[in-house]
Amino acid sequence: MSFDAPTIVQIILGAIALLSAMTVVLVREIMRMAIGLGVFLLSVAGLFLLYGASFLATSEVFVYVGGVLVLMLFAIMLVQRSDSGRAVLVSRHDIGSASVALGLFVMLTVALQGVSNRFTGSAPESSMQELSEVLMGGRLVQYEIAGLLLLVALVAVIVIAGGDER
Amino acid sequence: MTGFVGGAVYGLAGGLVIAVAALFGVWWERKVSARIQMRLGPTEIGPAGLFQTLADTIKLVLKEDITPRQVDRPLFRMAPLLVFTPIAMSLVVIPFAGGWVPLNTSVGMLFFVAVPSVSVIGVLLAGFSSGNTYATLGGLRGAAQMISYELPRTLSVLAMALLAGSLAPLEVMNRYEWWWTPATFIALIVYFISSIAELNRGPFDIPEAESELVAGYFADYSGIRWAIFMMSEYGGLVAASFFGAAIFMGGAQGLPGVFGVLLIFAKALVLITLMMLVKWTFPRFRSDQLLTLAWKVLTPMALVQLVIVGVILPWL
Amino acid sequence: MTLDIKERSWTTGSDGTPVEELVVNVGPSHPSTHGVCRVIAHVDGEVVTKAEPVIGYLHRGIEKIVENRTYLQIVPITDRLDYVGSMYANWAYCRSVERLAGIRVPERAEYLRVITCELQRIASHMMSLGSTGADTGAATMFIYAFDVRERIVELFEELCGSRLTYNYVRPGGVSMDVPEGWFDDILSWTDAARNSISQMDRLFFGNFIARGRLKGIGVLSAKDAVGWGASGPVARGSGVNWDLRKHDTYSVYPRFDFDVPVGSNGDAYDRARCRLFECYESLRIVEQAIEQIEPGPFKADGIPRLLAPRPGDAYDHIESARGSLGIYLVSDGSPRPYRMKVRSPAFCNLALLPLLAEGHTLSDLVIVLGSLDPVFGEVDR
Amino acid sequence: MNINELREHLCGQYPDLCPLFSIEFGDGVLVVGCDKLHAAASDLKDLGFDRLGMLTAVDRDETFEMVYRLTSRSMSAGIFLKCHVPRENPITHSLNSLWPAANWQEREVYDLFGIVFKGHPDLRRILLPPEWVGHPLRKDYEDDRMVRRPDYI
Amino acid sequence: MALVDKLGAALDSSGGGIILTSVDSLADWARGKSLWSMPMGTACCAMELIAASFSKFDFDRHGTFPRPDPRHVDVMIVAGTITRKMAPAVQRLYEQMADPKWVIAMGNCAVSGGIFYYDSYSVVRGVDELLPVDVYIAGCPPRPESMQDAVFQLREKIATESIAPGKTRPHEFLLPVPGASSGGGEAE
Repeated sequence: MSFDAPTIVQIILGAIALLSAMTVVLVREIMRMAIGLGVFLLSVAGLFLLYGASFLATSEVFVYVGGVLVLMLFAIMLVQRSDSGRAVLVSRHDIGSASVALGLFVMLTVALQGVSNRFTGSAPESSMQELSEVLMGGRLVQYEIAGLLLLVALVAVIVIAGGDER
Repeated sequence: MTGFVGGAVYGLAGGLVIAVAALFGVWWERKVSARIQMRLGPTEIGPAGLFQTLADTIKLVLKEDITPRQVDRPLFRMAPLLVFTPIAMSLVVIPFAGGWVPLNTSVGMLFFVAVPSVSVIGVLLAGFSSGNTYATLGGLRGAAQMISYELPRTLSVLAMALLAGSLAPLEVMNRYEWWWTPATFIALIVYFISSIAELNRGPFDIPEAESELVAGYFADYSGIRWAIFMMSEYGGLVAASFFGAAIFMGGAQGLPGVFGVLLIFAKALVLITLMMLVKWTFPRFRSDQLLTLAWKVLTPMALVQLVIVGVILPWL
Repeated sequence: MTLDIKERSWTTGSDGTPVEELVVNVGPSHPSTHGVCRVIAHVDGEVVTKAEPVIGYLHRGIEKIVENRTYLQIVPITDRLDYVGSMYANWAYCRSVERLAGIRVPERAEYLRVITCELQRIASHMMSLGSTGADTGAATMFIYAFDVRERIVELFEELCGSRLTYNYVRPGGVSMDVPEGWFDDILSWTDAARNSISQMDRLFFGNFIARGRLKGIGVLSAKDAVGWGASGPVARGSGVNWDLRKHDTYSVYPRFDFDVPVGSNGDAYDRARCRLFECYESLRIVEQAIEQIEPGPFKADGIPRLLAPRPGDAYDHIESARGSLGIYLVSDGSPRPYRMKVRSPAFCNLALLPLLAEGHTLSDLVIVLGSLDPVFGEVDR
Repeated sequence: MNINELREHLCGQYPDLCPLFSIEFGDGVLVVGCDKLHAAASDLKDLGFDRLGMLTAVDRDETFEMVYRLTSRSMSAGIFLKCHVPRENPITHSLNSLWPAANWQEREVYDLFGIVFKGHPDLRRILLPPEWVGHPLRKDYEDDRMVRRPDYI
Repeated sequence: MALVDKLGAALDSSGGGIILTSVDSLADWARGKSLWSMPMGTACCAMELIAASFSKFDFDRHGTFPRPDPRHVDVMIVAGTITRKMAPAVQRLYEQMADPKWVIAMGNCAVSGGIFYYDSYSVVRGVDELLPVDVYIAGCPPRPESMQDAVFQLREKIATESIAPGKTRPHEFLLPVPGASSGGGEAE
């Protein structure tokens, strides 16, 4: 392994991802936790970009950072109360969750052991094209069914959430 | 390593471009608004007051940088940069000339609509960390608004991608033909309106509504940090206009080299001026009217445009 | 009340559950409080559940000051009451003094008072309409409105040398006759003014955003308007056809042909439109008055410098731009009034704010406040 | 409606109020005892005086004179209603239940004169800050921060 | 202490006279030409203050435009009577402004209490009881042109200031100013 530019960037991004992930786990203040999550998501997007999966990276930013995280922040701001200081997260399941995370990590490491060698370092440039061909071509039916399922779920959520109003 | 150095140089140059664009944009805005309002605008410094904004900037840089006591310090200091950086980043995928774009990626258009959405976090953080009711309300309003308008904006860009058969801005620009503009006029309008809303400019300046929230989410920022907020607003204005000119109006296509650059510049200037005319003519929306407009008018309009493009497409 | 308020508090919602609400402090220095009003708004999300106006930030104790001034020295102080329309307080005060001292005013002076006050009404309504625009974010509307106002201010400057505090109407008449060509200046301006006003009408009230922002906001019923003592465009916007110029007429107003615009819905839109149409009517009155005015004395003869009316009390009111502006004067026979009370229309109209703002969003609170058109010199005195 | 018609109208409807009616400076004045004020105001409201135009007080040494100005839209007329409140114990009834317009004006009188209105929903200082001491429009109000004007007239 | 003051102090103590002078002249130029104002309009003068920034007088020509937020402005224009009830708010808004900051007292009420000086129990006699005032404008109310003059006067005052703490700069005043010598050096 030589220390060329992509490797250095990879190491830096990986370190950022690791640090921000640890922030999410260790910091008790909910707002900073959410920001840590945002940094983590962004650095993962950066990693995707580095590996050439630009569509995946952009989607990550679009959906997770621009959408999910913003909604989380929104919710935090709405429930946050200033008279009791900043909202602080307290968990009583530290050890349990740590062991679950560790277990997951070990499982992923073992599972991905064989696959990692097959990485070529970069995805083909026309990844967009192929992706759309797969989704809109051979797998169109499955794709549509998945979309329909999500739509039904969405409607159900609205009905359940708004049901007891009036 | 050369790529790295090039990137760094490009980053610096991009920052400089935004700074200059913001200076020019503020000056232009003051001149345009003055003309609408039967005034002259800045006249004193430089030709036609051109260096007025330079003086403003130097002054702001030299001003005291207040961090109020009640704020959440790290978040408060981070917020302006979180707003600015994504908008600066979104500039890299705009084709400024025929055949040349700083970053030619196959998902450029998606990149352009996705990356500025990160600045919502900065707006929310600015509102949250200031610990001030005006700022909190401004931050919440801003976030709600920016999330809502991302959808019509993306859909309008999608219509162009469908028509051109590519998500790379350069490709779209190169394949442009004159009849695209009338055919995708609805998309252009949707893009125009939702870009204004995305940038929190009038008539959508609800998060910073001067007559209600004084200055909204950046009410507690002073000096250079506030200047960064202003710079990102004008940087965003420039980015949105150039992108709109490149995607919807053919950009630099048709003219070679420098002339192409001038052409896209002229088109972008038209869009910028239009945005300013709208801002200084219209009253401000209320938040519920704003969301109604986004979900009940602009989104269906964008979908209709998609259908139109879908109908045209097989005939090509 | 100190400046600090608790920013969050708990109340009970309509269904009995506790609701946390945010307390937003608007003012006393805020771009859209039209002066130094402060509103403590309790909001649930964006919806105002309770708005409490706090006034008195401009309380200068004018009613105490005048107890140590002679009757003539009070006229300039009345200028500072309603500083957007100084002529009205001048006139209302002078009418009270004239009633108390039994002074008859020459006809030319009455005409001059009518002309200046109707011009003042346009100037004052321009301020109000402009700030309605500014409150909704249309700064350009404010500037157009102010441009019309600026021309009237110039006319007044020609007349009495002052741009804002005129000290023009005096007990027994007016301070000086008109300069040469002043009436011609007005007549050559009225058509341009009509054009500008209708241009503003199209620019602002023709805009769908402005309609959406103003319609249905701060609805005041006619019953409430009467009960709360609202007057002027605020009452007329709710359909209360009550204009002192027409219905409790004074001065030479019966000689003019004019209409009283009355709204029907009582919302901010109707109030603003009433003001706009009143401007046209004022222009009509001004034109008729200039046609009818005849040469003659502009001031009653034999008024002593040191007026000392016989003991008693008198009240007189006129229709100012904001409603019925009354001055109550008590004399004890000395050259200084024993007591003066200003019945200020803006004060009574502003009392409606908690009623009107409830249930609207914070953005509308600003519009409701603007539609009541308070001038704090008059509210706080 | 001129003042004499008004007097006849009033006497016809409410004979007990008639002797209290007088004319001053062309305005009708009705002086009642403060305990009867609410009833008299209510009668006048029924008579057609639907607006409470003005409400104030005058410091008359031993008493405070409460002055109410009622106006009628249907009759195009105004009338004064007056009563005297003792200075030692300045308490009177609030007219807030008849006209909500009295709400702020009574607060103002309370603020500047110190007259207490029974039955007022929210009697607080309105113009002056709540920590203010004294009631400035009383003739005997003293304030070190007040500079009296030199008496050159 | 703001960063720029530290810079000024460092330049001053290190003897970087030429650099300090040029930074000073740049700073004074920028500050003088871009005086954003906080309209603290309370009474009648506020009307003339509004007129000043609108079509006919157009203060934007001189780079002066009103912003309602105290954090963003350089000069507070106190236009109108300040009462005792209002005084804490004015003081707080002044404290919220970022350095360097100036105050213009517009109109007689803000200068001395004006027509309400005598017999008023609630008026503050001059805003200089609360804040350090830089320029006074007389008039009741002053014309917008006087406001313009006040901005120019304030520019001249700014031209004597240095970013180094406690230093002044030589300046040739257009009109003789009492107490302001045109020589540079330490301020007293």
